[in-house]
Amino acid sequence: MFQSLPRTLAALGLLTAVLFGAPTARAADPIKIGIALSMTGNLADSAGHYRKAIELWRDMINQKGGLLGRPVELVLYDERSDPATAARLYERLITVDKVDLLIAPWGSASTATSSAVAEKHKRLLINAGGASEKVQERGFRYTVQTAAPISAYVEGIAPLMAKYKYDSMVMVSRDFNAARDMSAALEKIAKEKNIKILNSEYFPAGSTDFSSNIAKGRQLGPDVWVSLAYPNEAIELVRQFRATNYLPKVFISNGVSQEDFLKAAGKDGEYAIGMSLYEPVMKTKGNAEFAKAFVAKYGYEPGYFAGFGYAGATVLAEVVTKTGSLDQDKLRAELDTYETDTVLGHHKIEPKTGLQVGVKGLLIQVRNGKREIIWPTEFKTIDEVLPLPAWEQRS
Amino acid sequence: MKAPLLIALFALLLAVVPLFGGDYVLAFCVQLLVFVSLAYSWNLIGGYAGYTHFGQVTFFGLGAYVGALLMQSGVHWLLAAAAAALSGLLVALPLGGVMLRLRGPFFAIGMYGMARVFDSLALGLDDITQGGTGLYLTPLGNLYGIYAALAVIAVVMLIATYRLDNSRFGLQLLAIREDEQAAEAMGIRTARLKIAAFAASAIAPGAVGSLYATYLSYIDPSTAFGSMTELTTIAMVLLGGLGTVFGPLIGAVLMSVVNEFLWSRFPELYLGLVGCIILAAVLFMPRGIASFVVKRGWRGLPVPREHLRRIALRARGAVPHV
Amino acid sequence: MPVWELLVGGILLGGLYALMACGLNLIFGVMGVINFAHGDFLAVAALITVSLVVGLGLPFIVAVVVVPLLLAAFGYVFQAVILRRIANGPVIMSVLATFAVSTIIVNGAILVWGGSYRGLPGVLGGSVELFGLHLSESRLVAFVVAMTGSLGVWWFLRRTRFGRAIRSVAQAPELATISGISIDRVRNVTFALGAGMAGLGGVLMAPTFAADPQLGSRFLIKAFAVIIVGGMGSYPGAMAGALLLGVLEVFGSYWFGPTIGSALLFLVMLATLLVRPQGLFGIGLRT
Amino acid sequence: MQPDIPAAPSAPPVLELQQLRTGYGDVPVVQGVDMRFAAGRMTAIIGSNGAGKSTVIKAAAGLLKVWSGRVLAAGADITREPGHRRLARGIAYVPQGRIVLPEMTVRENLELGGYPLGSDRRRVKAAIERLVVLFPVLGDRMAQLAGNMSGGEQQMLAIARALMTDPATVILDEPSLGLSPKFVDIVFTKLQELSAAGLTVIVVEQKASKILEIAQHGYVMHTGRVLFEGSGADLLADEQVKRVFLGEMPDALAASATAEG
Repeated sequence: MFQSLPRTLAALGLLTAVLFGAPTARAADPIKIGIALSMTGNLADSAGHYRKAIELWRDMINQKGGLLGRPVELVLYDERSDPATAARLYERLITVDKVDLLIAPWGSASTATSSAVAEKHKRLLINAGGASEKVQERGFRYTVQTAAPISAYVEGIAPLMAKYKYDSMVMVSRDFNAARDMSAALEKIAKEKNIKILNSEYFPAGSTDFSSNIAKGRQLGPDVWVSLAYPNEAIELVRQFRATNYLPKVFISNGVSQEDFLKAAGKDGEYAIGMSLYEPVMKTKGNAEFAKAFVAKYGYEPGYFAGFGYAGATVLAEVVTKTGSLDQDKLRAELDTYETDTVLGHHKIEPKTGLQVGVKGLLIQVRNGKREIIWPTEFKTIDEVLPLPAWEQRS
Repeated sequence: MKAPLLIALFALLLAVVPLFGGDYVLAFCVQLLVFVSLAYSWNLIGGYAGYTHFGQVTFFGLGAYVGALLMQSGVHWLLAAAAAALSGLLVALPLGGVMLRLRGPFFAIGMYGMARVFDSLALGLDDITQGGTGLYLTPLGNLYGIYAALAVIAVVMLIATYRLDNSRFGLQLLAIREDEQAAEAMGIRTARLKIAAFAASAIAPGAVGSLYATYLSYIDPSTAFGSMTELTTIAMVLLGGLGTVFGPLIGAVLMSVVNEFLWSRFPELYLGLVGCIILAAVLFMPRGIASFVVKRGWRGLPVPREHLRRIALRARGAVPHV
Repeated sequence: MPVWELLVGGILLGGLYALMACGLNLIFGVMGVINFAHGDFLAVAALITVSLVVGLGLPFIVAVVVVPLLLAAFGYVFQAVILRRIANGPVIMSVLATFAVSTIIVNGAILVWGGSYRGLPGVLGGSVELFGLHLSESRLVAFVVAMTGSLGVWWFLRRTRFGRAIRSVAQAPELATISGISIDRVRNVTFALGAGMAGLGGVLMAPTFAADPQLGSRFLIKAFAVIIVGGMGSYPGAMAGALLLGVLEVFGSYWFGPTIGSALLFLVMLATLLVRPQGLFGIGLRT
Repeated sequence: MQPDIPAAPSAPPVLELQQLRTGYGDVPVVQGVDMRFAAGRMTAIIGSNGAGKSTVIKAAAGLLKVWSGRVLAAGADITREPGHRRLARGIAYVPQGRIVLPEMTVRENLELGGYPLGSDRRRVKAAIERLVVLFPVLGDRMAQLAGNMSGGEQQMLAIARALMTDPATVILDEPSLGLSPKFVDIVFTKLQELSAAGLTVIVVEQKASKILEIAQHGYVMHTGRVLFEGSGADLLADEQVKRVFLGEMPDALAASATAEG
């Protein structure tokens, strides 16, 4: 076997080149933006909307002549909803593909691991898809949040409850980092506003049955039921509410604010309230154009998963244009004080942590199979119907 | 004499990688070495003792959490890894005593359930583990330390397997795999040996889990107890050759390389393509690549006691009555 | 404590578990093949159902008939082309093969349906009132089908000529061969039957769950727990096991929270394996 | 003491093995065996443990893949024919070891043996009635679980089950294994009866001298090969066979016998 050593080595070299070499040749010297996000695994669905918006953004900016006069190219990988794979792929994006800019994966867990990689390489990472505050609180200089922080998700709840003099709630959420952040935030609000939290529970990812939660809800009789969950869980919750003829006065979940919910829950999803951070009807900067293009390309209205992706890319492009450079430190310095308006609303970060503080939350209600904004008043498109009409009173 | 040479070559290769590879190559090798160590560990109990199971992530996840918690309270990551290895051993001993009473598919499924129980514990004991939030750690500056630690573990596992393969203990384990009752009748203390092999197979996963947490600087239940980690490990061992010295290494390297190649080029198809490759291997090389190559007369790969191995790998249910 | 509501909720959940386990019980319990793709059979069946009913506008009942047949055909081919060739190998080989097929199915389903969640709005979505309790229509149907289906298969295995052939192939394949039974054919048909039952399960779960290509892995281990607790290959046992686990999960979740509640399922499975490996109820077909 | 029934020279034997080689996995066990089983005759295959006796008949019964050589049934090549078609050719097989389905009743076990009769209940019933006459012990135990019967009764059931389709040939693998001496005699007497009634019987046996007393023809196997062949009486009388295979014999002697043979 040693006679063939040179040949083996040559083959190994070739293999290494094939494996670790950049997969695409350079064309017209584009600006490369690297993203690894879930195409498979339990976040594949939500990450899909995020990805579509970013791909749409690329098409739109390229139509307008690109960024700094160069075309934009995305380098996309599947991180399989696995934080470890995400970390490795960002390592790859930075060192092998040598991308110019980075946008974070979808979901807080993968953002947590990939932000550590970006930090190590002193590369700016636009956290466009991770809501958890923990990710930002680690004090990583190069991770800047454009996604809405948890506080934005929950801020509409207290005013709504005050308006109807509702004073009790239960929280039933999927057990993941953002949900736990949200519970903490809600508990704080509840303390200030004298809201009784009757029960706070987490279910593991992959749960499909909510019989016990519903039984408990029926027993405790909360005014408001809050779930930080993904669309499938929101769908299954309202279906099971309906099937067991249970209904809280208000049902609020971020999972409601997605197209999947509207389609899959059908009539059962009517009147459900969604925490949202973005709606296509919002009169925010560039939103009309984005929403129109999104519907034209994908055939459905973008939800906030998509809005996050578009807003992140927008902020990134703006600072690049403003500084006229791809220098990571310059970009990061600019972001310290950079404020702008995106489809999500106002963008502003806390310079020390990179935490997003500009984006505000919305509440929407499903009406006639469409999402209508009910809070805050300046964006309102419809008056809410509360308490939720009982199942038997619906046609 | 060839096996030690191959091991030395492998060690040498590991030593030179950091000199030439960039950060990504290193990150790739970290992942690869994690799987090499897991594959060798699984091979001990699944390959040699014939107790195949789907619960190795129990120890991997346990190690990740033990290590992460220690590191959070200020323990050096190397010490944390050592403690995590110990935790794997300590949990595996009583667990083995109980679970190894099960046989065949029952042991396999039972251990899968055990991993899910630990997964639930990681979520449920949120006072300690922070539940679904996960544990955040301070990242290490570079990967060299972790890489070196993992490389040492991988080489130690390889050498240990080689020694085992040529030892009385290894022979006794093969006897258990072949026919446990007969082995017992021959005076082999099967229960003790099985538990020893099971416990030994839990040490490296514990350490590797902790190192993985260090590498990611973050751990949450779904990463620590991921079913994909489990199944990928098993697929590697089977692909390479169950109960062989070089099988797990060949399987791990090959699958990692193929994986890497496929998912950067066919992100939308790679999962299915990997499935096709595994399927093809099962159908055409059911004894793994190591045995396949040996059978084709490639003498570079040493396999001692070949005849015995062939009998042992024979299909179940076709035990001769001659 | 709303004992009755929890109990009924648990029993109906048990019905869904029985439905998940129905086909697996034939494939694992009778044939001894650990079919890692079983959950994906269920998921694909649910997705096809959504496509037929929502996409093509066909009545639900069409899906009830067509989807199980499709899955059965797939199962037959899968067994005849792939599993048959490794039938005499170690159990772990069939695990690996079915695992591989599982990834192929999931990937294929993502290509066909995309990653998004789909549902069947309007089909069996309502509730039925019984003694002041509100029962889910879809789960009630699933429960009834699971129970009658299980009893039907049980009768089929015990009382018919082909059922006996299946049992003999399971217990002593050599004996079956010398009795003039083609093991290959029996296994093909059994696997097709099991896959067909998974298909029926998937159809009936479509109105309850939001279906997506990766739904399968959530169901798989629960289905295994059911047949292990109930006793391998024993249909009355699996029914009882499913109900027990459903009730246990609901009560456990109520008392200790959903995380521990679903972990109870695995703990009971482990305890059963260790203390009464033949299952809590009666004797399986393979002991 | 047996009437010699010479096979008609023109008719091919009911079963014939030509240069048969087979084994398990990669391990060869049977290394080129020729055997002819003439119609109506009882043939015994004897030999020491590990000689390949059971393996030969397993291959003949289609339960083991034949590596090379041929298996002929009444002249037709059935080497590649799957095992479950043997019954249709009138060849039944009684395996050794776990020989009945313990969780099924005696009747169900018999019905299983009658599987090729189809779903016609009357034919199955008639076959069972015929066998109850032959094996009266089964008559009153129809509803009993087979696993609850004694070893001897289970062996009777196994033989009866093999005869459900009324085959012309029956192959038995060590029917006396693990039985009390009383039952061994009963089983052998039963075999003799069946043979006398015209059934072709092929039987592998450890209890060599006993079976050679009732068999018309015999093969002596050692290490995968046929060492001797002859009529039962001849083999019984052969000094070498007697010395090596009919008494307790050390391996060394067998080796010398191999060398001489």
